[in-house]
Amino acid sequence: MSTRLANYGRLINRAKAVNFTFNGKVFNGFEGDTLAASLLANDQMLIGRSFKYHRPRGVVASGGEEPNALINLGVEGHFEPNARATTTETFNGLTAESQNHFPSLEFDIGAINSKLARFLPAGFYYKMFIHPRSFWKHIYEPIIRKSAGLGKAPKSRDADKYEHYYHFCEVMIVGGGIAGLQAAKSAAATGVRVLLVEQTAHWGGRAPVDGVVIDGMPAQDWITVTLADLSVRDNVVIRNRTQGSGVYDHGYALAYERIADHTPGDGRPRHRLWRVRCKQIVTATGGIERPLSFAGNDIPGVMLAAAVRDYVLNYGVSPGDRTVVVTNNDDAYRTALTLKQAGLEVPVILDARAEGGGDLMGEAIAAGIRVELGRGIAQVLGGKRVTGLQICSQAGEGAVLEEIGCDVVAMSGGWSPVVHLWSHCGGKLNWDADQAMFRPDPNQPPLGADGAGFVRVAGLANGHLRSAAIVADASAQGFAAAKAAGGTTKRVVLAKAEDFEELPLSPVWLMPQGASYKLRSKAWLDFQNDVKVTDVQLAAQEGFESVEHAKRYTTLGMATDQGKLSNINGLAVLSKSLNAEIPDVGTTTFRPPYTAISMASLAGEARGELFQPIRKTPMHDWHDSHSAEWEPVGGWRRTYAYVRPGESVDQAVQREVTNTREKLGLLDASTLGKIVVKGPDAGKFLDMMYTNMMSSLKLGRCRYGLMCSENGFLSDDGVVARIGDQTWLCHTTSGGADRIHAQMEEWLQTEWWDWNVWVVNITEQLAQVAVVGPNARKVLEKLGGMDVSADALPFMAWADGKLGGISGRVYRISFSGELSYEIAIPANRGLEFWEMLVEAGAEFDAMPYGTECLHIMRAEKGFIMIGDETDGTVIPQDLGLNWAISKKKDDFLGKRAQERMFMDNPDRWQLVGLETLDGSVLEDGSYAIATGQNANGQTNTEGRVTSTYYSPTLKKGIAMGLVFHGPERMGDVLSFTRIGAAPVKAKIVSPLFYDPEGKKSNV
Amino acid sequence: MSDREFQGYVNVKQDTGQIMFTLRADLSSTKIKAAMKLATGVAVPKRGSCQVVAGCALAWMSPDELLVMAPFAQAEKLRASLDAALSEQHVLLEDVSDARAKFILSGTHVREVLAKLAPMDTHPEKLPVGSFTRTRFAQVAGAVFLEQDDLISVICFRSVQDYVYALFCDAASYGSEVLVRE
Amino acid sequence: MKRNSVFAVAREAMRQHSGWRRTWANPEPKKFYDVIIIGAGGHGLATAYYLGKNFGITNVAVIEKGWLGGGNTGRNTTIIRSNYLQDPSAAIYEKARSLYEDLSQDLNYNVMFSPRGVMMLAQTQHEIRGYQRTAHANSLQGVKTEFICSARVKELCPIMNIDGPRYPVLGALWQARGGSARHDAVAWGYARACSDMGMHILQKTEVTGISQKDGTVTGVDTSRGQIGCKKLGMVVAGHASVVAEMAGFQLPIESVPLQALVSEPIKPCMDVVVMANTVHGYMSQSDKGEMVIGGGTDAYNAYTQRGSFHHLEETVRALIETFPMVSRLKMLRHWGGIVDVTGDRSPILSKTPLGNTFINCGWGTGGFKAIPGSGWGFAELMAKGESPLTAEFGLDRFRVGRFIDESVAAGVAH
Amino acid sequence: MLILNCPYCGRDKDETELTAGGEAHLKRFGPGSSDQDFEGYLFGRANPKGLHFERWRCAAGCGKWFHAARCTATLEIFGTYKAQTLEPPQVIKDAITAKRPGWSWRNFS
Ligand SMILES: Cc1cc2nc3c(=O)[nH]c(=O)nc-3n(C[C@H](O)[C@H](O)[C@H](O)COP(=O)(O)OP(=O)(O)OC[C@H]3O[C@@H](n4cnc5c(N)ncnc54)[C@H](O)[C@@H]3O)c2cc1C
Ligand SMILES: NC(=O)c1ccc[n+]([C@@H]2O[C@H](COP(=O)([O-])OP(=O)(O)OC[C@H]3O[C@@H](n4cnc5c(N)ncnc54)[C@H](O)[C@@H]3O)[C@@H](O)[C@H]2O)c1
Ligand SMILES: Cc1cc2nc3c(=O)[nH]c(=O)nc-3n(C[C@H](O)[C@H](O)[C@H](O)COP(=O)(O)O)c2cc1C
Ligand SMILES: [Zn+2]
Repeated sequence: MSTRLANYGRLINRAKAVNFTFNGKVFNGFEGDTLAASLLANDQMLIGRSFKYHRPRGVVASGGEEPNALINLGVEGHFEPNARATTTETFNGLTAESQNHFPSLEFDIGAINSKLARFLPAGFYYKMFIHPRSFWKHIYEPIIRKSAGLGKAPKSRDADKYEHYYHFCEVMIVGGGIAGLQAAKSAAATGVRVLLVEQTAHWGGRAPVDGVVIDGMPAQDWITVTLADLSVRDNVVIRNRTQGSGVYDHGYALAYERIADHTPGDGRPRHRLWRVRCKQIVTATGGIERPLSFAGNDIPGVMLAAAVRDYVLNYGVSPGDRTVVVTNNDDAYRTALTLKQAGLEVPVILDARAEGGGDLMGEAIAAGIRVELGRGIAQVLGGKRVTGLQICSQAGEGAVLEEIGCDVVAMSGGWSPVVHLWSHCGGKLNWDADQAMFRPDPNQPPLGADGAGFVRVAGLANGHLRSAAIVADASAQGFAAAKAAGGTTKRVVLAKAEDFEELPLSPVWLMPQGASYKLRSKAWLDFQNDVKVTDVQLAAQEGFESVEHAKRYTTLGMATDQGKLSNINGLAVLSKSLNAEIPDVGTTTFRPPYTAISMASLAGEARGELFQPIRKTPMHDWHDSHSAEWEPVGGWRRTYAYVRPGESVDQAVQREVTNTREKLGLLDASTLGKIVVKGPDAGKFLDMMYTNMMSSLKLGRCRYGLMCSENGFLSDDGVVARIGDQTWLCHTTSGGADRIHAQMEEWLQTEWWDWNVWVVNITEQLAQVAVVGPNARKVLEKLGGMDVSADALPFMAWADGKLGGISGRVYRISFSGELSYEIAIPANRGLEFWEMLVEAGAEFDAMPYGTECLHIMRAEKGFIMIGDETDGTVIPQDLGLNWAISKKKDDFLGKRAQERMFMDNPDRWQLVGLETLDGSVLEDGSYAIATGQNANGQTNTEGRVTSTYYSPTLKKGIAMGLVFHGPERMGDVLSFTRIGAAPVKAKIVSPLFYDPEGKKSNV
Repeated sequence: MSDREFQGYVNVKQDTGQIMFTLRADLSSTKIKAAMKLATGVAVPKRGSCQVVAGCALAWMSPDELLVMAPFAQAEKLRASLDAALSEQHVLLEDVSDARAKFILSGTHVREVLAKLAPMDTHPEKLPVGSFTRTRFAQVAGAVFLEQDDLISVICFRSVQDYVYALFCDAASYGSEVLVRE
Repeated sequence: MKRNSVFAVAREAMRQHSGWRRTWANPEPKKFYDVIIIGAGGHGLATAYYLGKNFGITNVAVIEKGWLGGGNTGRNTTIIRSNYLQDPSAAIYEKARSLYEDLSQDLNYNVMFSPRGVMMLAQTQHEIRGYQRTAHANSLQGVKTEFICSARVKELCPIMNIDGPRYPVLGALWQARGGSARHDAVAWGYARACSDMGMHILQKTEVTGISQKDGTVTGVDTSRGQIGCKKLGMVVAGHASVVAEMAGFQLPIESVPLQALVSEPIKPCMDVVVMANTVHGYMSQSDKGEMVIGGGTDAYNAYTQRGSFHHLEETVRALIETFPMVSRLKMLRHWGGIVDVTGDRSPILSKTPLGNTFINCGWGTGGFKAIPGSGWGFAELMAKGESPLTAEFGLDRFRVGRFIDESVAAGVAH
Repeated sequence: MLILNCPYCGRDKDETELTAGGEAHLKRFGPGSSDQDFEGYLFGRANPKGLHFERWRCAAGCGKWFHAARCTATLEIFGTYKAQTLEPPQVIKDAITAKRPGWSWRNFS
């Protein structure tokens, strides 16, 4: 049984007990525990179920590489599925639940899959469920999908807060083991800015558990001294609980700080995503111990040897009373020695190497531990917990030599350097055959903006196993990085470390070497995804020879641990099956993040209110308090309609139209783009930007203009006013202001840079109000201050003046067909002016109106709307706007494009008005049905609706559309699609539905 | 615009007492430089910086753009002297006082709060006092003026001022201290 | 080749699965093939398959520089739909979708086509109109779609936040027979079927040059030597411009990274595929339980299969807004592909300036769904010189101004 | 995540402060040009895997357009320069030659 020891526990604070629950049961632990340690201390070895076969799963590791001990953590707004028990710090009130079982962890129906395992080999999906077709959708897939996933889907809204932080430095060091600390020291001494991050809550990595001595001090003392030294330096930033998550181009790196995961609800952000920009990165990320592939290696109680040691020394937890150590290297002897010292039983060390190990083996024998050389495990016994194992000869096929009782198996297949961050951005690896590991190839680093390598690796991550080499390497790498990043001091900070002499490991990819099919089919590679040795062998047999194919066929390494434990063993099995060398088969691609990071941290502050900026006009709050139904338009919010109590949105719109046509309407038009263009060449420039001639516009006058893209398509429209000898003011659509302004700058900077023109976007400087309707003039006259009579201010003219004491510019333009003024005033006085109009207008029945009313009124007049009549495929000629295309100009944007065969073509659909025969409203987006079908069997069409409304003015449906030879077919009746109903007939008419002579606006 | 203020581990306060003009002109021209000095009493600033004399500030926006800032009281006088001094030049001067919003961040950790939202190096050596630069605050464009080590003004567009204010308040809230430099 | 079935699996289970043979052969290149296809992605393999199946042309090599299916086919978010707006697009995507329905049976390989339904959210008035237009167009194109209200959206996808406040869901364009498929299996199934017909799939073989005589193709240079052919099909997606340059012509194509990410697997919570174009993100849940998420492309050319990180931030924030539960999930892995984007965002299936040489590219961010239809049409084009499915997708359209622009329906094209 | 130095404001700008503008040094063809030239101007793109010249705008910055010489395969930057030029300046060409001798791109080498 696993239990808390009376001694040890360097990371826990026994003075501070904490309570937590697991599957509803209350347990206790200590501050400083990980949840895995706490659970083990309470003899909770069974923690979850595997993905495919629902096999019992217990803790196997002690860090971020853990594939098994995943839990549903927390509740409601603090819930998190798939939390790793090994990286979750235990705190008071923590609640955890096991995952992926039904009905309970102990008894799980899904475990039947395990019995059927032989029918469910790798890739079984692809070969089964093919017939009959409908069974897949209705029977097979639902079953497969139902069994998907591990943790529960969160239900409540996230109750936490997140943020981002941009950090700049010269050298970033990832990993706070002795290598990272030493590299930081060495880099910091050169004076450059250093950032050092460590994913756990503790510094020093493995050295303190491994009994390393540095500079004559026990590792822990050296770590304390070094940290103190680093902390006082101005140029060093150090962060624990911060994972180096990804390395990206040009020295960009992500660091993921888990600020408050262990103190939920304390008001601090839960996570902070550091977006680091540095010149050099040193990854001192250490290594990950490899499991061994023997039958039953997935049974709870089979653990990594170093993890067993960690639980004892770091947390004072013994995973079991009797531990068999099985290894192919010296390091695992440390575990045996530790256990022995802690008074626990180690019945035997099985060393797969025929010759055994070095000094550490000697120590073990001296401590009275039985050591068997050339031996391995034939099979582990037990179900939900190890009960014993069968010993065999490593060289054989698994004949059982001896059966032995135990409750823990501590396995070690050697160490793999953590090369992930080196590889994220293209760093290549070498195969080190002596140490049987992939190490970074210093000659093929990831390349930075200057074409030189920008990542270095230090310590165990760089393939150094011995502490002396590790600290020496770290000194050198830290220094080299700092130098490359501009550091000036010449001094390398050296450190000297000592540990035991060790003999090299001997690679063991399968235990025993000649294991039978039966044993191999129980030897797990990927514990979470249930990939066994036989699965990888089957993949190879079936031609999935590329390691990438084998991965995808078997799902090896695709689980939440991303193959941290399984990939190397799987790769070795694959190479063996293919009779190839490991380096020739190669690894799969390493992708960020190093271990999974919260989605919320990616979004940072951008949630809720801060999800996206809302652009607000000066009158925004007024609209908001007058029951505006909002519509998002190009980042802005505009009022769709002002809905009165008891009204539907539709009714509100109708009311607004009628009132504006008959009396007076007020529109907040502030979002309209306003761009000032000035200079000796401004006229020439605008003649290029617009299809019309703008240079000839008279001072004081306005002209409606069109803009096209170079590809010929209509992209924007608006009224241009000549406001000075060399100055024009261009109005754009609400969504178009920034785009058109940017385009003007682009042409001026990159094509006509010798033209003397300045452009300023003053959209936000001005509030703009459209005062529309028969009573428009009356209300302005009431405000007083300037002459707005037809003589003083005729249609398509503008004038500056004061209205109601506020200076502004008044344009006599109309988008509604009514008498209309658009008045621009400084934005800071916009609200005041608006309220003044509302008040003064009351006696003239003024009502504010929204965008939908605007749209209907313009449609009644046959005016086009960018985005409705145009969709990026329409040219002005399609819309009968030839009058706005200057024939005199040699050139304008889009002119050349419009000369191409398919643009200069009379068969293009053209704008007309449409009226149903029964007065009903055509459906939005409806198509006109033509006879016959095309070569692909699609029904032919001869037109489509671009805008369609019920006109409250004309009391019937009106529409505009593009129709084949439309303008020549006035009176023709077409058949338009309706969704879920028979087509409806509509007649081609003029699009000028209302006041065709323009009498109403020109008064 | 409202005068609002938030006290977090950095103070965030809106400043509505400023007028602003945008000047488009060739800043390398000696005539323009002389005219600006004449009109404002402030020398055209070097690239990436802002010059302040007696409350009137000239900020470098681009090789052909200046932002002129001054207290409200000076508005009309300043406009008149600018118009007069620049009348012969090919320039475009626009009042943008109403188009912009300005916030003042103050406190020891102003750089840090800025660094949560703007993708730029805020280290004093890289962004010394006197620097003026345009950048991005989360999802909108803005400008930063390092007035003092513990005082930064940020300028954004009027339409997104509520967003920018909320952003900085959020970044400055107690409990979210990063404290990279204590 | 042994036929796949539940019985075959059961039989093999009894003999330790020793009877399974290679899924595709690994032959030595011949000196000459009637047709060479460059690129063993979904489109290249499907082209080869239909050349054999529909036209009896089996002396075919598909040449692949890496591992088959390792290009965009192996890294896409597997959305399958055919509710496109323009006739030529609707025709080829619907052909593809309908072939997907029976593909597992046709290939005797379960590609796990899962018609679970695809919805494209309308979150602005403009989007409503755009999608209604598409629904009308689809009704004449033989594509089954419908515009559904927000209540129905919520019913189909309970984890969605339809209330906004920023972008309340106003409705959606719903294609019930859209869905997804197991992307790798599509490549593997076609490869297996091609190999069965005696075609050669030459992996780890890079085409480095194209030889021609009198303006007509004669063969290709590869990392494994020269190989002759009568006809050549270039089907290399992100590398289209690179291969076209070998043949001496230029394309209206830009290659840009497009990224995707997956969450850790969770219990099933979402049965449909959702695309939210206003906020720009899309998501589905795979049969294994991960949420599969995609967003936008980088704005600059690159061949790195990585892409810039900030796009992921934008995508994830959009999805958290749309699906608040995403906030509490973790990102497991993210990756990129190199997509080939044309001047009008529609694909190119065309003859080329070089005789007997054809190109199939420009599928950009949305070609997985098209694989069977594209293979079908392109095989016909290569075999007969023309195909109604590909007729409108010629290279000439950029010269004459006859674009097929899908972006008009307020859409991204995944 | 690119970082480019803007030659106008002199600052190192994060990719998220910039707008990418596609291929540089395209010659505009207007009315009177051949269909082929016009098509090339609008759509023909070098799209090389390797050295490329492209346009960028210092969007959340000084607002100026500039050019960059960049490798699309390694993302190495050879230099940035002002947009008001029809050809990369000699210093940029030299910088490229130092790293990629024998390079060529469109008509430049
Ligand atoms: C992240 C992402 C998400 C996507 N999401 C979707 C989606 O949801 N739905 C959808 O429909 N589409 C989606 N797509 C698009 C889709 O993936 C592609 O359009 C489609 O896979 C292209 O297939 P292909 O066969 O043309 O290209 P690929 O699969 O890329 O195949 C081209 C092959 O050509 C090979 N090649 C290149 N050069 C040479 C050479 N010189 N010699 C030999 N071989 C060469 C390559 O190695 C590659 O294997 C997505 C793409 C990406 C990247
Ligand atoms: N002799 C052997 O066989 C053997 C084997 C393994 C380890 N060791 C011992 O291990 C130590 C190795 O020292 P080291 O410093 O190179 O490695 P280490 O494993 O001690 O330290 C690496 C540190 O990096 C952290 N880390 C890893 N990935 C990270 C990431 N993405 N972000 C942030 N932090 C991350 C880890 O949490 C750990 O603290 C030595 O003491 C050595 O003796 C020896
Ligand atoms: C639809 C889909 C689902 C995926 N699911 C997973 C997954 O569950 N686990 C995983 O590790 N990767 C998953 N991946 C990502 C792949 O591991 C891989 O990153 C991707 O295919 C790109 O290949 P590369 O990273 O090797 O370049 C998935 C990819 C796709 C396209
Ligand atoms: Zn700049």
